[in-house]
Amino acid sequence: MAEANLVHSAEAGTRVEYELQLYYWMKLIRGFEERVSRLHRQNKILGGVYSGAGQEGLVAGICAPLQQGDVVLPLHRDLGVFLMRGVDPGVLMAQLMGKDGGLSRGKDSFLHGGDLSRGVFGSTSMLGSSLPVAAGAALKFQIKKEKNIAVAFFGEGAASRGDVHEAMNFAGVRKLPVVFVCENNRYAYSTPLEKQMAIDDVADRAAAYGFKGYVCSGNDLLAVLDVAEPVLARTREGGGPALIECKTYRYHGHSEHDPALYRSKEELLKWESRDPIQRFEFYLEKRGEDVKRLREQTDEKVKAILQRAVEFAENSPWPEVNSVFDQLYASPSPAMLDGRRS
Amino acid sequence: MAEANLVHSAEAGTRVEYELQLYYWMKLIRGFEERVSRLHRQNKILGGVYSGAGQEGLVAGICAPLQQGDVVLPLHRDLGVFLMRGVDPGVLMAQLMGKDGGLSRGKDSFLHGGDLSRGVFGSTSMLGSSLPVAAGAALKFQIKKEKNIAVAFFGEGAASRGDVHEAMNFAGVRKLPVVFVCENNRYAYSTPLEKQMAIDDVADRAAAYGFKGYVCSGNDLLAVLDVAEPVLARTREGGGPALIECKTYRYHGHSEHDPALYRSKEELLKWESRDPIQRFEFYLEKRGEDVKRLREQTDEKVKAILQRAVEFAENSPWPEVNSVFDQLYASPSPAMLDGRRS
Amino acid sequence: MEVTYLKAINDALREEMGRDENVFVMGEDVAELGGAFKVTEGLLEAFGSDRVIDTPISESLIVGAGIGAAMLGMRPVVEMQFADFISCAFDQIVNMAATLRFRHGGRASCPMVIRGPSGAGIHGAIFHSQNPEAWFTRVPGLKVVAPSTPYDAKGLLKSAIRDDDPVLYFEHKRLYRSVKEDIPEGDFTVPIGAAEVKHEGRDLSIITYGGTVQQSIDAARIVEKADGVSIEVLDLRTLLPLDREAILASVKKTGKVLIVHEDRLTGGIGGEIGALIAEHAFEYLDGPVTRLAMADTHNAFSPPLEEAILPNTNKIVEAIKRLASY
Amino acid sequence: MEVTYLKAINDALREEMGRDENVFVMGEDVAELGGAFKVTEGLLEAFGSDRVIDTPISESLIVGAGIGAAMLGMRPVVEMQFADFISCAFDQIVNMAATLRFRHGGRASCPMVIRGPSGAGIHGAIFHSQNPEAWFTRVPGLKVVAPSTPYDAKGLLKSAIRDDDPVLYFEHKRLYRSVKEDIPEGDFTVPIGAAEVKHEGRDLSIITYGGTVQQSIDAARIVEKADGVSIEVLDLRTLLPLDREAILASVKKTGKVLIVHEDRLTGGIGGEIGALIAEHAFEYLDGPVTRLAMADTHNAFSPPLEEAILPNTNKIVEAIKRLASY
Ligand SMILES: Cc1ncc(C[n+]2csc(CCOP(=O)(O)OP(=O)(O)O)c2C)c(N)n1
Ligand SMILES: Cc1ncc(C[n+]2csc(CCOP(=O)(O)OP(=O)(O)O)c2C)c(N)n1
Ligand SMILES: [Mg+2]
Ligand SMILES: [Mg+2]
Repeated sequence: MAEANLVHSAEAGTRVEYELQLYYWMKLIRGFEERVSRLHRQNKILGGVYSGAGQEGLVAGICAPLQQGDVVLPLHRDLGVFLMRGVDPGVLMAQLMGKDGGLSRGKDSFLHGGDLSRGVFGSTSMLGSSLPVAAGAALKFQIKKEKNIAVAFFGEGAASRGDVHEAMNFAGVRKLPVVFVCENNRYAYSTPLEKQMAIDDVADRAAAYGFKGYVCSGNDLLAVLDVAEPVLARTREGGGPALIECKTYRYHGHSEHDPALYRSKEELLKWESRDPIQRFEFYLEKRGEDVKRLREQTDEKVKAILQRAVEFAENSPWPEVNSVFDQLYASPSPAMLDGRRS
Repeated sequence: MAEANLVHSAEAGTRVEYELQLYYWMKLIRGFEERVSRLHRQNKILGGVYSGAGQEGLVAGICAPLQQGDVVLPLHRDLGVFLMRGVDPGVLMAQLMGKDGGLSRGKDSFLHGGDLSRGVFGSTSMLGSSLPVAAGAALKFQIKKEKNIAVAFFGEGAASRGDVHEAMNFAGVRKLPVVFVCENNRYAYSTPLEKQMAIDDVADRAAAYGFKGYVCSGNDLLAVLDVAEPVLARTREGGGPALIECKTYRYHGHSEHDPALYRSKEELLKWESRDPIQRFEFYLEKRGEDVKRLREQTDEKVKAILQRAVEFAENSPWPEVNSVFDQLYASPSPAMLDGRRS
Repeated sequence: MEVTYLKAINDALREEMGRDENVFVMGEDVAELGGAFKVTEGLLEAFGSDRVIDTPISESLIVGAGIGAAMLGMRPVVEMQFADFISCAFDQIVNMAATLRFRHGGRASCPMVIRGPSGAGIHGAIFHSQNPEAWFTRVPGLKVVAPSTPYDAKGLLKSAIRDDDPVLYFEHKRLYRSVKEDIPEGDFTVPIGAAEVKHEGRDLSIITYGGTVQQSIDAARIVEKADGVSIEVLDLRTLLPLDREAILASVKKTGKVLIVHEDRLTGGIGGEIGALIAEHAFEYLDGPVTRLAMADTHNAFSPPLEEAILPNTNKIVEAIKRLASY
Repeated sequence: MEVTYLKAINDALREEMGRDENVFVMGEDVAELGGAFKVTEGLLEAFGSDRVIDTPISESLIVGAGIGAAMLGMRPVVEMQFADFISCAFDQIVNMAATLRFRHGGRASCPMVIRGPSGAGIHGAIFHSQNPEAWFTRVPGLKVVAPSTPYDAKGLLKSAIRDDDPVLYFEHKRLYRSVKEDIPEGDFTVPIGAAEVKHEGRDLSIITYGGTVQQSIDAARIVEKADGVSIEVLDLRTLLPLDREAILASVKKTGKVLIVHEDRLTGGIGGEIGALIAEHAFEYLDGPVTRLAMADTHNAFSPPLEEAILPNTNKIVEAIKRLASY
């Protein structure tokens, strides 16, 4: 399961199989998110936890068309990206617990680790700063004439950072193979859209950089696919950068510490009624699937995977203390090692 | 002359007088620029000199509608802004020579000094970084319900900086009384437009921030006025921010050190044929002025002013050495003074 | 009245906003939410949305706009949601704000405060635990303060707001709710530039600030009780300008000095202080100038790693003992 | 072959680009123009526009894109047109690049070089004269070098390009054309992390780097001739990691140390070095650890001001004499 990422099996299969797989991924991501929240309440995960529950549709839809060798830069709510790129759920869980088995090997618990073997770049906390990095990855593909693309996620809040502007402008000038994906969930922490920007659609900003912007419902997997598949393909074929904005909503507060009193129950309700997984189940039902059975089977599978993931993470040791020096540089010089005092 | 800035006399006079004054300002600015270049060749001005010759039309047109209490943030080619806001030519010349009589009192020779009593804010060299400052000045006007505006100049090269994005976005969100003026002279040092942006008009970016962008010929004073007068008035009346892009050209290289081999003679020629001063003379002639006489009179006046300015600057003393400490803080603490070793 | 470190900051903001209508607060989530740590709670209700301003995620803009408003006589108090994000506003601080008066030949002011929750100890990992102060203590034109107690937190913030120069105010987030103190109600200030002896002693000086002051006092007491050595703890409070007189006076008195900070060893302000002492109190030194600080690495997350790299009371006790027996 | 400091840098770039096709150059005006100082002249013609890339004015993008390309195995050499503008890329350097390997648990690399012309002496004033190095020497994960001779300039740049970690390379713009040296043709490297004694002596050590190395040697010769004191000049060459062994060895030999740099006194790397010495060579010191550096202010433009605040040979001579007679 975890070893092969979606793409490989999808390429081999039919459209029906592909859709069923995406259903599975959304369920796994949701299950994973919920488990993380629970582990946080149990004090088994410390530090900041930013749930992406509610946003699985856009993650699945954007990641589905990715290919081997592509680079993706997820942000703080995008743990689903790690899963879909094939990072082992146990490794991801170990990351969140700060264990040696995690991507950061205990250096960080947030999603700042990455797995270069799967094209997942870790970011920093500084929102928006991964977009220039994405442009640089795309520049490499362009220089080396490789048919890969870079995909950078960012929130509508991060869109206000200067780095986002610099990256998009450069991507436009050089027609880089990079797709910028805005997860517009209407809030940056407590700050609503209208305090963040004086326009309706972040996608409109693409025009300022000479490429195209697209808007879709991020809670409707099929709508995301409708945009992502042709747009990513076009960028891959040398069509230059693109900006995809996915309208969505986060069910939880900004972090698990945040009761989100700044938004109304009605608003949350409205968005819960647009749940990406339930919507997709409705579609599958229409298409003739036995959704009840599918859901039960999937839940069971997810449960087992999560069970193993938590076990793996809990059994993973704490990192060795010296790793805080050994993993700083490629080859620590003697002078460097001398700094090991505290 | 130098004490009163344009606005006061213009308000009192007729449109004809106003236009003649603007002619005078353009001539003074051009004369000043040329004198600066000469002084630089003579090693009387050291450091970087960035000539704005060729761009006088937009400076005059943007500054004309400014009022007392407005704030303006000129960039490296905008010495005309200082003059039109009423900074004494001698003081400005002393600035460029690094004398105590300059705005920076010898601390800097570039246009990084300012004169707050005339609403001229000094900038840093870091291009684009004065736009957030302009937004902050406008924020003060908004908080205090004052009918003033802030105007920030920036090159099309500076437009690529993140600070420009952050400032415009914030201005849009809060509908701040600020006007951003892009001096698009087609080059950022050696870098031509197409390597800087994948769009034709910087003004189009205003749409990304929820306000309006305007394009005009910066070499046509009347065209600049046609845009600047209503746009600045609208912003002053609470209409929110605006972006004005003035297409223009710099006759000299990037700095006086730069032979500008990266551009063609034909291109230069084309733009010289659009000289803002000659164009305006043509208009004045059509309107019935005796332009030959006017030119001669103005040249004489400008010459006398420059003569006095250079004398003032040359006679101005070097700053006292201790001023490098005394002008760092409002009230240097004893501990601070102790740092006076080199 | 017993108040927390956090409440002291909130009180200072509220009182200064009441005292001077040019004071206003700006930053991400400072209004409705009252800040990520509730430091600005209640200000929106008290002073309205013109003086308590939520901004987009634009640190450079936040500082730059503060500068612009300050140049026109306002007294902005801008917040970095975490001090770590000050890296995104770096240019505006070190170039625009710090050189402002200088560039204008002494004829312009930038009376702005930049606040930011700094420091480790709440599982914040690499990007929510940093101590960025030493990036700024090398920049003339700025002032930098870092209070360790509710009293100093309130008094220094008031001084910072009333100061006519840009002041960086680093509050230690681990202290927000963990430290309480009886402080006078209402108005008082703590001068910028003045260190304070928080614990008097004769045999050895600890020079410290912020998050390691209380640890140092605790360590001093432990060693005093066990070994009968008398230890002085000097709380710098202001990091730029340094209170050189107080530093040198303490070292000249005791002859031995241990510098402690939570910021990293290499490039932390301890180096500057150590060099100052080695130059200006050389003849008084009875032992090497010793430093104890965070190890030269990033704020690793895993509890055993964090424990290993950060200073704490036990490590300070050990360092005191080693130096005392020199 | 006698080459200038500038030519040495250009040669290193050209040779490394020839040697490894993953090396590329990126920055403002580096291609067509060959750079504001002509450091990258001829590279566009030799290697084409895919490997010599003009960018928009976007320092944060330039560094960030360098990081992204480096993570995929490229070896970008990015330029800040003046080192002063590195403030605009600060976050990408100290947070994105410096923590990259660490965040990835040691399983990712960032083999990038950031070059920038730094230093005063060409009438550059506040924003074209800065020495930004000490902002970065406190950041683990980075390496920082600052050559003083054509030989070191070439050898260190080659090492930096081949290094698997991000290296900041500060070249001193006053040296570009003013310094010439006979150096071997073709390939050689200078190791990162190794200081070099540029002038041997017994009685007093000068520890310095970059723009003040030659001034220090000149001053040493003057005093040696006049007063018969023997002076050692240690050129640090690398500022992070510091060559602690070389520093301590020299001080232990001479017993007296003068630290000289063009960067500001307070917060310059001299503080770190002074503190290191005061801790680890305490027993060998025969005099106070002395520093000579730019005064604690900004790079004022006026010639008399610049003269007053910057170190120079005469000032070094005076400082040597004072210390020698201690
Ligand atoms: C540069 C920067 N400033 C502030 C923060 C603190 N912060 C973390 S998440 C967040 C809100 C982000 O909003 P958005 O980009 O819309 O993403 P969302 O959380 O809504 O998914 C803020 C302000 C940060 N991480 N980085
Ligand atoms: C942040 C920053 N990067 C680089 C520079 C160096 N520089 C000075 S002027 C200039 C070109 C500016 O172009 P533009 O903004 O179009 O203004 P123009 O000179 O054409 O008037 C450059 C790259 C700078 N001053 N600031
Ligand atoms: Mg959001
Ligand atoms: Mg231009």
